[in-house]
Amino acid sequence: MSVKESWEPKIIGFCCNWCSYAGADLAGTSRMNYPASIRVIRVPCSGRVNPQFIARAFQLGADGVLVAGCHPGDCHYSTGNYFTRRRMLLLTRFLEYLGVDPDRFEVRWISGSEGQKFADTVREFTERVRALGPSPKKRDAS
Amino acid sequence: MIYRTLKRESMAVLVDRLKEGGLVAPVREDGVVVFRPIQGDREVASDYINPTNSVKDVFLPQTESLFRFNTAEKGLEIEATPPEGPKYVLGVRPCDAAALELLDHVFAEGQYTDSYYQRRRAEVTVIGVACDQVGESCFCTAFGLSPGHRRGADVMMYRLDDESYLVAFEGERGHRLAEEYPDLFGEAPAEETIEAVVTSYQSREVPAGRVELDGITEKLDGMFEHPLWAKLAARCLKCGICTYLCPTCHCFCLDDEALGYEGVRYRCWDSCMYPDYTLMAGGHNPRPEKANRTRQRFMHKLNYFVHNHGEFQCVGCGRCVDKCPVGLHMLAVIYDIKGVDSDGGQ
Amino acid sequence: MAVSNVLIPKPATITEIVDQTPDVKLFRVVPDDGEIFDYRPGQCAMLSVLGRGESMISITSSPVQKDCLEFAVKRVGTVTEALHDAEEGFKIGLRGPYGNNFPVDFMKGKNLVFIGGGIGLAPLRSLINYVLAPANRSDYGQVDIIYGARSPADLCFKDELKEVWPKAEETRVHVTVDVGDDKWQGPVGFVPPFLEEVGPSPDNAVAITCGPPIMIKFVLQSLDKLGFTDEQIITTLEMKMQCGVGKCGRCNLGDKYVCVDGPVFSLAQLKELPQEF
Amino acid sequence: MSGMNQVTDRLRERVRELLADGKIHTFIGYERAWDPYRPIPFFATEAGEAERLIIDELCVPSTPKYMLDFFGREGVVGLLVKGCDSLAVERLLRDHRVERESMYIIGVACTGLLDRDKVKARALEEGWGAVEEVRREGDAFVLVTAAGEKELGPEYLMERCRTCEVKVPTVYDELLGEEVAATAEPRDFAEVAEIEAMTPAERRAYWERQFSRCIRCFACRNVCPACNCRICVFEERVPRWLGRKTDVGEQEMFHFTRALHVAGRCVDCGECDRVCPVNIPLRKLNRKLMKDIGELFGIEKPFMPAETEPLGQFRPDDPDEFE
Repeated sequence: MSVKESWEPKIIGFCCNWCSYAGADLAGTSRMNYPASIRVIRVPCSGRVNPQFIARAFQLGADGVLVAGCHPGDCHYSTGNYFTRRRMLLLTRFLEYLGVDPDRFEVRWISGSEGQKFADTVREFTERVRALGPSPKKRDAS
Repeated sequence: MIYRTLKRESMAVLVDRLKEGGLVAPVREDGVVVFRPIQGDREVASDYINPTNSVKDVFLPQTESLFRFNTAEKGLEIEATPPEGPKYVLGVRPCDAAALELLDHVFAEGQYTDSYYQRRRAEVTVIGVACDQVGESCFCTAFGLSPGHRRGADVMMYRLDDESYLVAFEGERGHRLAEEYPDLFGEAPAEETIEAVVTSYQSREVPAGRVELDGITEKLDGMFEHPLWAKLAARCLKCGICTYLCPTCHCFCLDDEALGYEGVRYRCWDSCMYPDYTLMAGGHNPRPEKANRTRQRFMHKLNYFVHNHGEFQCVGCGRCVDKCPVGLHMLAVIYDIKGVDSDGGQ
Repeated sequence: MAVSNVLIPKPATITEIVDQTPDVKLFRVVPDDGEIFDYRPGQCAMLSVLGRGESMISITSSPVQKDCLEFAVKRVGTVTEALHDAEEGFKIGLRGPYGNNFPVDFMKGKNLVFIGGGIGLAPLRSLINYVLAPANRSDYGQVDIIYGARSPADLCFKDELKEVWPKAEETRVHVTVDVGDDKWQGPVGFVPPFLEEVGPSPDNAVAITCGPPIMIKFVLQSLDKLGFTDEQIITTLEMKMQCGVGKCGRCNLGDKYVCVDGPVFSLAQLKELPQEF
Repeated sequence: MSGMNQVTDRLRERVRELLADGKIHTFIGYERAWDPYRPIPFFATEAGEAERLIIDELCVPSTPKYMLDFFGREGVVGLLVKGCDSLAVERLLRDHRVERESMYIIGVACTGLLDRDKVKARALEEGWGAVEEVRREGDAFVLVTAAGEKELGPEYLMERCRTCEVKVPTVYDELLGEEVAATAEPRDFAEVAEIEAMTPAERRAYWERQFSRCIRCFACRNVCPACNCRICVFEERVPRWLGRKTDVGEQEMFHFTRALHVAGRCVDCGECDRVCPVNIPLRKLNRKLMKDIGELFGIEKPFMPAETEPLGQFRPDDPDEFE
């Protein structure tokens, strides 16, 4: 079996505790099917996602990174995700500027009731990343 | 010592052959000339005064793996990682080549020696190119060197005319190179020609090198507490560019990187200009101020090293002069030391 | 071709861990190849916790003890914390011995005054047990051990302080604490005034001191008052070290490297060096 | 238009007075040093040293960051501040890293600095020898050198000075020199657009080449007025964001993170570019973020003291391209 065939994308998902993580939970409890490629890291708010986290994920060999938070206006802390939105708008462009394929980075607003959206997002994202192939790992250890 | 000639067009052939064994040489890249491994279509630069980084990068790499370890199942396996690197380094200026002999004092002599360094020294052939241009910041002659000096070099090339180089091969590694590629090297020119060419390089004027160093070590013996250090250090940015680019600075730290049970211990450059360089785990720092660290750097080069090894730890390559963003460099400091009363007016 | 490097440690096992104080533990270490290097009192060794780093630690066992090496380690940084978290059987890296040693020949025939503070007793203990060993005891005169810690709980090597050393031939042990507790009945106070109170004679004596920098500073003044000359005072220094073999560059005092030329210096030698420790 | 050297005498006089009166204990300005084309920061601590101070269009290094070296120290530090430097002062003030009262700022109106590398190259080529004085005459610069007076055209102006709108410092205790009108060329981001126009693979290769040259001196961080954290995240031991190992991924991590940490806070002084020993075009990272901040949030000049940090605020109607 070639490397390419045996390879499964590795995706790091930063999910806000109040919406997207609950959405992931719902997807699970509703027995929805989505790829096991995602490793979810729960964060208190999408505003907690420091761009360093994303850089580190790519550095250690993540093939894709997903940031998921509450829909704008629905933040548990009122405004956290508005700040996230600004930051992620910049980050998306900056990653692209540095030569990271924009298809490897994804930001989505997923509420606690959107289990289906979570599952769909992971599925679509995984397929997109799979089409790109493995991301070059940039560090051998932490 | 044997002399040969090398046609300019044969230089490219030589580069191609050395590439196979692993070659590091200066490359022009984004407005700077740096030593880089020569692979693919990377072109060896000519027409430079001195690469920004020094030949130290080959013999004491900025990062070097010492050993791998594995701590699985509560055990411990340690496996040395043999030194990697090129077999040839080309385009080395005489100052850098001489610097290697200063590094030898530290890593290849005395009670403890460093086998990785020694192995590289034994295996890597240093091919120098004598300086056609003398930089404004060059001051090698202050240390008894010159634009045509051969200290530390296995091979030294001098421009003979527009068409060819005069090549001097010295010692085992040098001779081996001459023997390996007999087709590339032509007969030595007449002895008078050799003499004339070499002398013209070795007697070349180096304006900044006129700085007089006699007595500076002795003067510094009494200057440890001098207010000059604080004055000098005020402008320091604590970046350590001076130490990293210096061909003779050799301070390092050890650092572990591990993921799970497996890891590597690296040796990485460190710099006496960094605040945490001497910081101890308990929080005590014997050199807490910029002044302490600046003093350490210049005392080491002009005094301590002289006491321990009988010569200055500087070859006048001029990198710190060119690259310190705030002009806190060897030449400036030498003049400042010479310019003050050794008792600091106290 | 087999490669080796002076900076590569050998695997060793922590065979026993003995709690000394709330932040000091004694580690008994045996190299996995069974070969304990020859060393002299006052020397140090590099201990590695792989993945965390390496630290220079003074050897607290004495060369007369042949079964293992002992290190008393205070929890202060990354590596020492990892050591404290370790259990018996844990594998570490070991290399050494490094540095010079206490001048055991110079001390022969002399009375010895040990002055220690806190974890500073660790390097002194190596020499104390060397001197008190039956084979060497007759080479040395009266032994006075003056030791202090922040509190009774912070006293290292309590067994030896209480049970072993006081019973040794011509040996006196004087212990003080900065602050006592309900059970403490001994002297209370800092080491320097306590030293003056004990008042060892400088005649034909050598004082060996190790402790926190501030204690050393005042101990030196007290020794001066008692009439000790600079040649009669010996101390051992602590510096940040990475290589232990005089190359990495950070532990120097002037042209001397503490890792190879030290850590043991007489006060007379120390006064000749830049005061940067 | 007149050059900054015209205020040299007044500067020396004022610094002499301030030091003699004990109003300040140190004055940070410039002196002409070993390389006269590259004046260096000079720290005068005695009235007599005021004579060594100079100011002209070659005095490029930014001085305000040195204030951090005086953190926690009693007394007032005097500071020579050009327009661009005043933005660095404001940066430190807004980040609460210096107290306004701990500085006595002598501002100087500046009409643009010389690109020292360019000038130097020409001086070496033509053998001008030492430079003693720099004057401004109209749009031209006149260098009084050992080889006589040399005139340099506006093409020798530093890149960043062409678009500078802060010729007069925004903060000072006293101002030397005449007020000058801000006549700036329109700001563009041509150098950023050039990279944006590359293919992803070209961009990747471009930045990898740059970052692989990095020697990890972190001079860019040390000189940056926006990089003023008490403990830099890269000095933290736990968690450890950066190893000591030289590796293109590590260097990228560093430069990526630093650029984002100063996003919206960068004052575009260009000091990072100046100090980098291996010519990594660091300003192109910061300028990319500045360009996007303008385009996305309408904040064209985030470095102006009146602006709130772009990433420290939001508008509910910010663009939303995320589903």
